[in-house]
Amino acid sequence: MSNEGRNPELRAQFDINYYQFLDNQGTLKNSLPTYLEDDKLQVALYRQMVLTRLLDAKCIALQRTGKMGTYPSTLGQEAVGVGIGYAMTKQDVFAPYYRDMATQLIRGVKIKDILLCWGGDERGNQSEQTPFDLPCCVPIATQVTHAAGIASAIKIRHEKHAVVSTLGDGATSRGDFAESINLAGAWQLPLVVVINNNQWAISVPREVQTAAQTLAQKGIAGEVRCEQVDGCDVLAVYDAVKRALAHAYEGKGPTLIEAITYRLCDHTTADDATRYSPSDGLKKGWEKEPIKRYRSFLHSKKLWDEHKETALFEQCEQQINTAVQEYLDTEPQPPEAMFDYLYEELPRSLKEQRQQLIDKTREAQP
Amino acid sequence: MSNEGRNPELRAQFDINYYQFLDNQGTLKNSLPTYLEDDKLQVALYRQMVLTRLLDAKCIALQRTGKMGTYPSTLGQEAVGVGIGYAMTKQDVFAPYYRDMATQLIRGVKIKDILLCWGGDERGNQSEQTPFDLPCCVPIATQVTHAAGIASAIKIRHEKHAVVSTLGDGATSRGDFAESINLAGAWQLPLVVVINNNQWAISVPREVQTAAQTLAQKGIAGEVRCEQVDGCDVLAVYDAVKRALAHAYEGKGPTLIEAITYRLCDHTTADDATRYSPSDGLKKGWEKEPIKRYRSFLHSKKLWDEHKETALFEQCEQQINTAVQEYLDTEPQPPEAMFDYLYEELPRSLKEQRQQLIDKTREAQP
Amino acid sequence: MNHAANTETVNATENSFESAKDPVKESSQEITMVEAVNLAMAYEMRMDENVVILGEDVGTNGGVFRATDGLKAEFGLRRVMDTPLAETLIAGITVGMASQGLRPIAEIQFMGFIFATMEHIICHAARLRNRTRGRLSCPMVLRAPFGGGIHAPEHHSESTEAIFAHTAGLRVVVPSSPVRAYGLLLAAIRDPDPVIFLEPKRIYRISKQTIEDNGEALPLDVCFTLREGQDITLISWGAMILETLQAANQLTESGHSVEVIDVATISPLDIDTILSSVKKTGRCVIIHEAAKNCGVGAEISAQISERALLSLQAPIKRVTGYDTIMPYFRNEKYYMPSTKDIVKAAMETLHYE
Amino acid sequence: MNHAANTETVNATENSFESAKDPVKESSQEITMVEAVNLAMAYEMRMDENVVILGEDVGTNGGVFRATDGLKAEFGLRRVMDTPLAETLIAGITVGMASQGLRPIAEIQFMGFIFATMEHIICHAARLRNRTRGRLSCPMVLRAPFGGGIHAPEHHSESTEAIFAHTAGLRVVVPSSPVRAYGLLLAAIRDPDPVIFLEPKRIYRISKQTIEDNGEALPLDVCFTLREGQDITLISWGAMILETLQAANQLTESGHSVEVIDVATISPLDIDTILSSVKKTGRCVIIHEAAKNCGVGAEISAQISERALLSLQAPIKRVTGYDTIMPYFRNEKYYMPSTKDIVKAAMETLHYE
Ligand SMILES: Cc1ncc(C[n+]2csc(CCOP(=O)(O)OP(=O)(O)O)c2C)c(N)n1
Ligand SMILES: Cc1ncc(C[n+]2csc(CCOP(=O)(O)OP(=O)(O)O)c2C)c(N)n1
Ligand SMILES: [Mg+2]
Ligand SMILES: [Mg+2]
Repeated sequence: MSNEGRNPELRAQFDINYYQFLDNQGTLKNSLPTYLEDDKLQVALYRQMVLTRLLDAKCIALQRTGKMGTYPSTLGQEAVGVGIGYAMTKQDVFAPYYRDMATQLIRGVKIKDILLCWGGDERGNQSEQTPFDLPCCVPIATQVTHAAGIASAIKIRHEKHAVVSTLGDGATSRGDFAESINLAGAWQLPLVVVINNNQWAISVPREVQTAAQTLAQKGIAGEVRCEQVDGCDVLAVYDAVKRALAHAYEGKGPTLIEAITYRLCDHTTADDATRYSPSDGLKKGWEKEPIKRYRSFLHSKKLWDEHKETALFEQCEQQINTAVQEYLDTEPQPPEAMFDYLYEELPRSLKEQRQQLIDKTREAQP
Repeated sequence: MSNEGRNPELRAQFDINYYQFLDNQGTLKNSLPTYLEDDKLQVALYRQMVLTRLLDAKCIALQRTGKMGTYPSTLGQEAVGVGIGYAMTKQDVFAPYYRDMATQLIRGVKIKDILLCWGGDERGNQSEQTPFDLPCCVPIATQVTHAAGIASAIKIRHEKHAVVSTLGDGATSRGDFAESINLAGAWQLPLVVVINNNQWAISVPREVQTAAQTLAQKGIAGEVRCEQVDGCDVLAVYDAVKRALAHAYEGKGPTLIEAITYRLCDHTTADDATRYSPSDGLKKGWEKEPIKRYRSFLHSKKLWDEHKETALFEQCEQQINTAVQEYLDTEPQPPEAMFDYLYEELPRSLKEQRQQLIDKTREAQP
Repeated sequence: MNHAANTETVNATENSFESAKDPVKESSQEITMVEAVNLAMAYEMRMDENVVILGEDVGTNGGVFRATDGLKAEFGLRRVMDTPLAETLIAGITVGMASQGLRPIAEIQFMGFIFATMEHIICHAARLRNRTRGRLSCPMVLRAPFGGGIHAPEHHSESTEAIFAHTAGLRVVVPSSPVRAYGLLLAAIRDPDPVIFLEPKRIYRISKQTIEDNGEALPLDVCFTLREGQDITLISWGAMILETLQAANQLTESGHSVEVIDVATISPLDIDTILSSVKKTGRCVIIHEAAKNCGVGAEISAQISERALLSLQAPIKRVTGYDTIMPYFRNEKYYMPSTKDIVKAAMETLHYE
Repeated sequence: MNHAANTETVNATENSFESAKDPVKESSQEITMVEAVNLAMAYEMRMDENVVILGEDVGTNGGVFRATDGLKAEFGLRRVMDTPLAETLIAGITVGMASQGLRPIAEIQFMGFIFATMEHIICHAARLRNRTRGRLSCPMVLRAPFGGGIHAPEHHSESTEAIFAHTAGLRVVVPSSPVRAYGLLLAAIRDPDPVIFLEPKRIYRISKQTIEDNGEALPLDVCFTLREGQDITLISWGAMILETLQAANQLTESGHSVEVIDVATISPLDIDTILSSVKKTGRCVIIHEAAKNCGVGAEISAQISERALLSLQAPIKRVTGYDTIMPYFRNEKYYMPSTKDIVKAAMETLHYE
């Protein structure tokens, strides 16, 4: 039984578009808008991607040597984080998930703080440099709802900036995401939501997560402007977020961006992707990765060379090593610190527990 | 800043269609498929809508006279419930929300049981006639997730029937709905979800609930077949659900149907819609209501006349009055009944509480 | 796509954020508890432009219990927001708003629908300050009418305060009279940390009290001793204070001197007030409507016997709802603890030797 | 639109529902707790084709802790289902499946992510039988690894069993050894009512026990007395049984006779076993990792002092997590109760006069 002969009326129509400038080889497929023809910006994006990748490798090494906890690598996804970070202004607010070290660095979070955070120390989230940004968020997709709340606050206060929030492909299955997208449309919130579609949610492939042809189309449910972008093309990501932010600043409402990447690493250092991921996916993923193609592009524009590359690597290593040392030198918080930020003022009933803890740990130290 | 000059690739496209046979006057706008040219069926649908409306009025009267609790009227939305009820087979499973008395009656739930339910007695949900259907569901949208689970069970067991679940327009904002639609698409579940878009969620109008032009388009998020139907046209509803069920039986997956209606009543007997609803909406709503137009249609086909109408009303009144009497004659459950269906077997630790309750109520009776 | 969309909810500029009126000086009035809730919110919205309200049907409809009646008219769409129907969303955006220094008051229509908020409340509202070592905080109030006894449909009668009380980083506050509703809600709104404010809807309109609308808050984190006595301590909160006071009256008539404590802030618990009372009376009955097993009564009882075992002249009794599901309303009366139950438990405690 | 879509998850017919293999008779083996969990599920899936597994990463990956390792290979896609990433969905479809007579076992990856399931668990799983007066029921198991001490990131260390214990209509079960994991999980799967099965992940692999894979369940709703003694009763469950037994050893060495009770079924509580022990010993310490305030320890303490006040020779002590948020892992050790804490509390209790 089909709808044959029913003669329905067409009520609505939707398109999903895909944006890309650089192909896998770093060749320009579409000409850049003038504002992107900015050598300084173009080089800065590269430098930041390299810093991200080197820091990422260091984090894994620290974890493997017992100096840090479980860590979620950003390998292969640097263009998303860097594109977002550069597109945002200081006034905008960032509501990250846990794989967003790249953007956090650009926002001003110190490397040491990122290490502290994954090293099991809350002080990693204290960053004064980002007074309004949220810390990295572990419960999947909840940050998008907070972002919608922040965007509401901006609107309530007649302010002009916007909020950017990120999530993974798997996270798009959670109700929090759908509810927030719906609100963003209904309230025309200054909100940009970027999906880092790295094709995996731990072991669950993107196709098992949803039948949707694109993740971008999930914006249609809330009448939210939505598009796909090559997430391994830092210029395309930067441009998509810039356009979305401009849209938001003008009061025209939210955007959902699906950035297509590939997770070139285990889910986290606690994961072993060889259990579930066929290696040809990884091979294809490496062909698309963001840094190599972008370096080719810069080379072709004569903005980059081997010399600069070596210097950059050295500089990054040094920056990272200094921060690692700072991290390793950081004394742990005193035990009773677990009481000290529970409430603005510790309720009377908890003072006794706090004192017990102090006494107990003092006892333990001869 | 727009996407001008970016030259995007089109990745996906979606249409939302609207189906209707009868217009507000009961004139056929589109010719009926042959299987709908069935006099017996056509009359049955009418009779059932009238029964529903009369029972609905009785429920409100019972509530107003203190003989029943808060009750959610189906006034104006009878075509949705009746269309669904007739389209389903006995083997299909129904997962209703709370405004689904119309369908429940067709499924075999006794009028007395419906009254018991709204009269504050769990036995109203005991209906043997519907061994697998869920009882009416109060927490908004949760029934859709249960329905997805039931559809999964059907698929796991290689069975051939399907599940129908309903919800309101407001309920489409809940994550449960979005998560279930996504699963239905991903697992290609034999699931039909029908939105009774009666334009209000208590006091919140449909346009405040979401910016989506149609609620049907929320299916796109999960790549679920989706369409709009005139929910005041019982033939269109019946046909849409029949088509969706056929699709499901063939293993082709789920459908989301948005049935457009208008709530011609307060949200429930505890509500006062004049506080928030402008009366012109109500006036327009009455112009579209399902029974009058359908009676015109039957008249025009010589399937109905005043005589039949009077007889039907009398018959319904009698059926309802008998059931009301049965309901009023039903003794309440004994107090300890609150323990008797908590677990299959009452855990030892609760036996004492149960006995205390029995002793206490016995004491109270001299 | 249509991006114009609905902008009704927060776009309007009339009655907007900036145009908050000057506080209206109202003198004392006789009002119900639900009116007191309304009055407290209105007061604080006039005083602090960061206070905003959101929830289902809180706007034009004024809330299904009318707790927000008139507030949209006075403060406008930007400060009194009808949200889409999604409790997870309500809780999550409230956290987001609070993280930026607003002081949002979210309404959950009935406590039976609060469960979808729990991830945001437990994982975020309660932890934002701690997680950021004080950089961000979450000065929000989550209001919900709770409790049974109003002949409501299923899911409209829950009392699950214990679930929130078990969560560090939250405050759980329950008023038991118009005066305490006014004073405690003001305190909750002003509190720099998240407060779950549970309103016993059975007593929303059961009586009136004279309230001076002067913005004076009552203290959080303390119990209120409603009546002093020597022989026995009755401890309760919320709607059950009604039956508890009735029981106290009957016990007094039969010659006993009864102390009645309204816990008010369920968590963190003011155990000192409770302990000094029980140390004085040596006998104690705890009364709550929620199920007994792992209810807040268990914590109070455990603390008393841990800290004042030797003062106890009789075992502590708990008079509570049963460990069952609240029956549909035809039988709900059998679930609710009654004055008689309290009197009986108190008499047994008083006569225990 | 593309309706072919992904059909990998439940469409495949190889290894399908009908082709369940005959039970493999395996003899006794030395295994860890997480292996015992796996073994119990495999056993019951072979025996009962209604048993299915669902959750995040439970398929090819075998679960992040490998609890479902090999099960997809043996039982196929229709019976071992990777769900989309949505806990509310997982709980809700599990309820739907169970309502039709399947016996689904859902895995929540970590208890810290269980909050989104609560509406379905509290409002539906726990109430389906009651609501339909026995017409429908909800024979499901919700498994979740829980507790801290494994140096995990934030939200991976929660112990909120009290929240579920407060909910009538549920069972809350916690194993503390491979043998009890095997026997109790089998019982939970076969139980006709919903069971929250919390697995203390800190002891998932800490030791091995010999298990006869014979499908013999252990009883629910009863405590296990792990060690008999005369002087004091230590009551605990889950991972803290480890420290509790260590403490018992130390106390025994210093000449005390210690009874150790593993509560195992947290709710409904087998208070009889606890009471007869405490009536014998007169002294008691309750140990749990969860926060103290309104934890399950409060209920146990309250019931003991209500029902055995005169037997108590010392106040009951609770050794628990603090009423704080579990610190990030660098300081988590300060949160966790230690053997030393238990010994200290026990000694104080023993020497109380
Ligand atoms: C609510 C919740 N459920 C489960 C988890 C465990 N978990 C951590 S990451 C992850 C997969 C996330 O996949 P995706 O959203 O695609 O993001 P990615 O890690 O691939 O960037 C899961 C299931 C969690 N952190 N939060
Ligand atoms: C989870 C939850 N939140 C809130 C409510 C209270 N409530 C009952 S009906 C309703 C509005 C529902 O509107 P809609 O989905 O459009 O269905 P309608 O009643 O209009 O048919 C609300 C908010 C509820 N029952 N469940
Ligand atoms: Mg991913
Ligand atoms: Mg509606």
